[in-house]
Amino acid sequence: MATAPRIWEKLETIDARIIYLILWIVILWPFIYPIGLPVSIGSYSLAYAKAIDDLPAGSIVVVSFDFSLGGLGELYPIAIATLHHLFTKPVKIVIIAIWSDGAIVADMVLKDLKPDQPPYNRKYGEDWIFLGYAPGGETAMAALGKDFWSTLPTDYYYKKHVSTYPIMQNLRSANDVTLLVSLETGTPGADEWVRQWYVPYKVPMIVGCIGVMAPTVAPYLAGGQVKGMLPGLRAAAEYELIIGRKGLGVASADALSTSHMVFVIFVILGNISYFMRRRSK
Amino acid sequence: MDITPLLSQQILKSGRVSGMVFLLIIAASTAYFIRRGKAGKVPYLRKVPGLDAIDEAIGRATEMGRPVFCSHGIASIADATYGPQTIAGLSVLGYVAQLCARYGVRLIVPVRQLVVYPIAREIVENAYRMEGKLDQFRVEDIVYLSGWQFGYSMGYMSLMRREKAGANIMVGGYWAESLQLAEVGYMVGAMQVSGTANTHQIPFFVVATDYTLIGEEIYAAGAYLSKDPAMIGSIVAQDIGKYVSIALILLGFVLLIFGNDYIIQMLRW
Amino acid sequence: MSLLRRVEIPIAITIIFALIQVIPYFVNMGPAVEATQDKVVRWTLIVSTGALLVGLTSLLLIHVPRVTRRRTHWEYSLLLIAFMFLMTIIGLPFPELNLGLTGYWFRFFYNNVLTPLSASLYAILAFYITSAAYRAFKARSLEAALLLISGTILVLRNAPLGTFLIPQIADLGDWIFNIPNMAVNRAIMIGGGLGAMVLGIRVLLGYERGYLRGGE
Amino acid sequence: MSVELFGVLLGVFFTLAVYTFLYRENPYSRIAEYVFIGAATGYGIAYDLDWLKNQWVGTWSKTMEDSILFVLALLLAVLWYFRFSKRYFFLYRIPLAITVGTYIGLALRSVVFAQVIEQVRSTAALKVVGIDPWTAFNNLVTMIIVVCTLAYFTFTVRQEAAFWKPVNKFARYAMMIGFGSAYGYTVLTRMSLFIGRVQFLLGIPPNPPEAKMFFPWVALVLLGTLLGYDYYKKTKK
Repeated sequence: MATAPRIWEKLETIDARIIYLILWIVILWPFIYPIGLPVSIGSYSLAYAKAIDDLPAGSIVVVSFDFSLGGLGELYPIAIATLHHLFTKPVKIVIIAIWSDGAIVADMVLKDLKPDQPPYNRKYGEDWIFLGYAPGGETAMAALGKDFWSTLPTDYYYKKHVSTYPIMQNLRSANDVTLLVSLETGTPGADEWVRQWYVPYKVPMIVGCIGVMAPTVAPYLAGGQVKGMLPGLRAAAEYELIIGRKGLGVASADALSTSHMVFVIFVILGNISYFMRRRSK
Repeated sequence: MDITPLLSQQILKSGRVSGMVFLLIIAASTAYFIRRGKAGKVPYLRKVPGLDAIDEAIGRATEMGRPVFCSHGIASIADATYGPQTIAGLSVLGYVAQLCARYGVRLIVPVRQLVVYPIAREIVENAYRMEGKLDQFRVEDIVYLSGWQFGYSMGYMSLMRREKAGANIMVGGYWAESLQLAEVGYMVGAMQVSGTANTHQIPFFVVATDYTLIGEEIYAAGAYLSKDPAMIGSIVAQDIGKYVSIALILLGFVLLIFGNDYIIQMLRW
Repeated sequence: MSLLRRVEIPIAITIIFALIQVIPYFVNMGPAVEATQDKVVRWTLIVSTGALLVGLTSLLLIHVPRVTRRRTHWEYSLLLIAFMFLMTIIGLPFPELNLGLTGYWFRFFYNNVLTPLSASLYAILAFYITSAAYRAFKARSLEAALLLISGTILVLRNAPLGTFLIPQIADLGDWIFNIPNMAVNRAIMIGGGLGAMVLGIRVLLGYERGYLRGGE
Repeated sequence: MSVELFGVLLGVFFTLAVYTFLYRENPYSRIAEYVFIGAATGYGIAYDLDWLKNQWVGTWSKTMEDSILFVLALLLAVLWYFRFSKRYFFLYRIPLAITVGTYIGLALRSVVFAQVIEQVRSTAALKVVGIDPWTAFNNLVTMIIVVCTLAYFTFTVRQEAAFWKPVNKFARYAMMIGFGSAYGYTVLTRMSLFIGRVQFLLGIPPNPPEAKMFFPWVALVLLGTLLGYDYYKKTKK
């Protein structure tokens, strides 16, 4: 049996390029031919959806885009799904950005969703409004908490004073806000919102963030300041399944499953070949 | 001890006293042990395999006739949090350059920060001068690659592939490029010694390189390699800091079991 | 000039500028001193921009001779120089001329050249993280086995299919990540902080001169 | 072809050119590398000039005193350039010393709190009584790991006493578990990043849909020429 050990030896010193090729295939494949691999739904995602479902009619929700173009890969599906969910509820939605690029991103998402058209038919200025970018990071959060009108005096699309819009009549400070949704990639983000909005005004919030941020947001979930969290693409898929609107997240979930499984298979293969080779020695 | 009078007279700043005391302890013990070292009382120093491996890596590259790569991370020296890691990496570079000059092996230093570039160059040039081999010093081997993180890593990776690196020594602040460099270094068959204090990158170095300096080991590296008694003395201060930390943790933890949070309050001073 | 040549001068400057940042941070010296402190930081930033010249020059010193002497890969060096000047010129801070960071062409090259290059390179880690694991996640010893097992658990925990197949892995994975991983990180962080402090003190005492002259 | 469309083509080309590096170093990856380094350096220069201008307009031009300070800073900045002078190279150490001094100072005061005091305090504040047993257990484990790992790194003590062996072993095991989990955890974000690039290549929104038009053709050309060339060289031998 001189051949068997050679197979293991070959497998152990496999050309890395074969691994790369297989990864390319398993990630491209699900986007061309979706598989629909099962996704288990975590408690954070359920809590996130519940926070929106539980909103009483007419309550004011502030959605803040706290990320730049670089975060789109993971946050775009979350943003689309969250706004879709909100636009189907009888609540008032105020969209802002704490990052300068956040306004550009928010504009992209809104252009994609078109809330004033079916199936949403929500009226701009009455049901929702987009106020644009508030410069100053954490200082801007504090200022918004105190006084919305003076911090963001005009809206993004028409540059008209906020006092001319019916939706803004009931929104003067963070005290009027029922829920804050922060979509974020880093600082300023959850830490700062908790400091500026939760501590003084007790505004509950939910967070959509990139995967690496999850450990920094998790303590606030335990502490109750954050009601729900969607970290990364995987959570986006879970959320899309909860609200019943399959999108980019679900499509990516297949690719995530296949790539992770290939990772595990490679590790197992590597160990089998290692032990077989050692045994044959 | 009561520090309220000092605070109320506004001599010290509330919330910063604990840090000041800690810093003073470290400063005093560093100064004390440096003097002791100078006086010839060199403390015992345990072996750090990663640092001893540097000699081996350079030796092996020499035998293979391949160049040595040595980098000091991507943090700027002008950075309040990560700057010290770069200084630590530069101390290692000084040692590596000296050995390379001695063995007559080519040394390539990829640089990401403009501020660091002239320093890296002077360190290497000086090492060659001290070995009396200034004629072998090649300025174009201290390469400023790119200020962009991934421009730097791409250039670094290509350079390793093109020049067939025999050794790759990376000590300093590294981010996502850590694994890119380590993986390509492995593929070209370089012996690799790595080290960083960025906790999120240590796992990648541990997995992908031959030896890894973990956290504080990189700060001790310069002193360890220099074999200068005064510098080795200063490492004792690092240990004293650890004893103080361990004592505070244990004491605070035990007192808290009995409902006393004195230590925790003290650390808020 | 011969006085300036001495290495004591830069060491003294280092110490003075470091103490400006340290002492008023702990000892109350009034708002005026604190304002000065902040100003010094911003002023230092301006001083350090000069390194730009050095980097630029050294880049040109490498690539211009390569082009003029037609060394290997000189065509690429030409490409590099061309793109460097292109980005510099369209990025000059004169918005009136439609130049600068918000100008059309600067945005164009930023979005279509720099962003794809940078994002793709970042994403190349997906491949390296797999090949490195294939190579090193092997149960050679107990320690290596622990690394392998906890790594695999976390991978399964994060795969949508993984938690579907083994639901308990979510809690287990979270526990490993939040307890042992966090504790280890904390210890390394404390040690690293102490190391950085000692290094800083060595600089203040004038012992750490690596940055001023190579390891003498 | 419109300019925007050409931009998408550039994006697709550079994305794929980077990935040809996985196969081997080649002319496409070299183009990507040199263009990236050139463009990124240009970007850096433009960015810094813009920053300098904003500093001058926004802050330093307001008073005479500040203006003088600004000019002085610029003069000192020029001293960096003496690095290239054989006779006066030592002058560059002055701006260097200013930079290092300021940031070592900043580091000293921030590191002691963020990395030492904060971490020590939150470890000492872990409770084991008066809370549920599971949390108490976790807190105890955390504290022990922190202490043992700290002790493990001691440099200047002969670790001969009997207790060192178990402490060091425990610390090493804990570290390996921690490193493994951090490694495994990161797989998700790295895969997500690459999935993002695949979505770009396939023109999935929010990316420009035209990308999927270019993707197969560019991929074919790059791969075809590379593999073709290597095959040709192999057969010629």
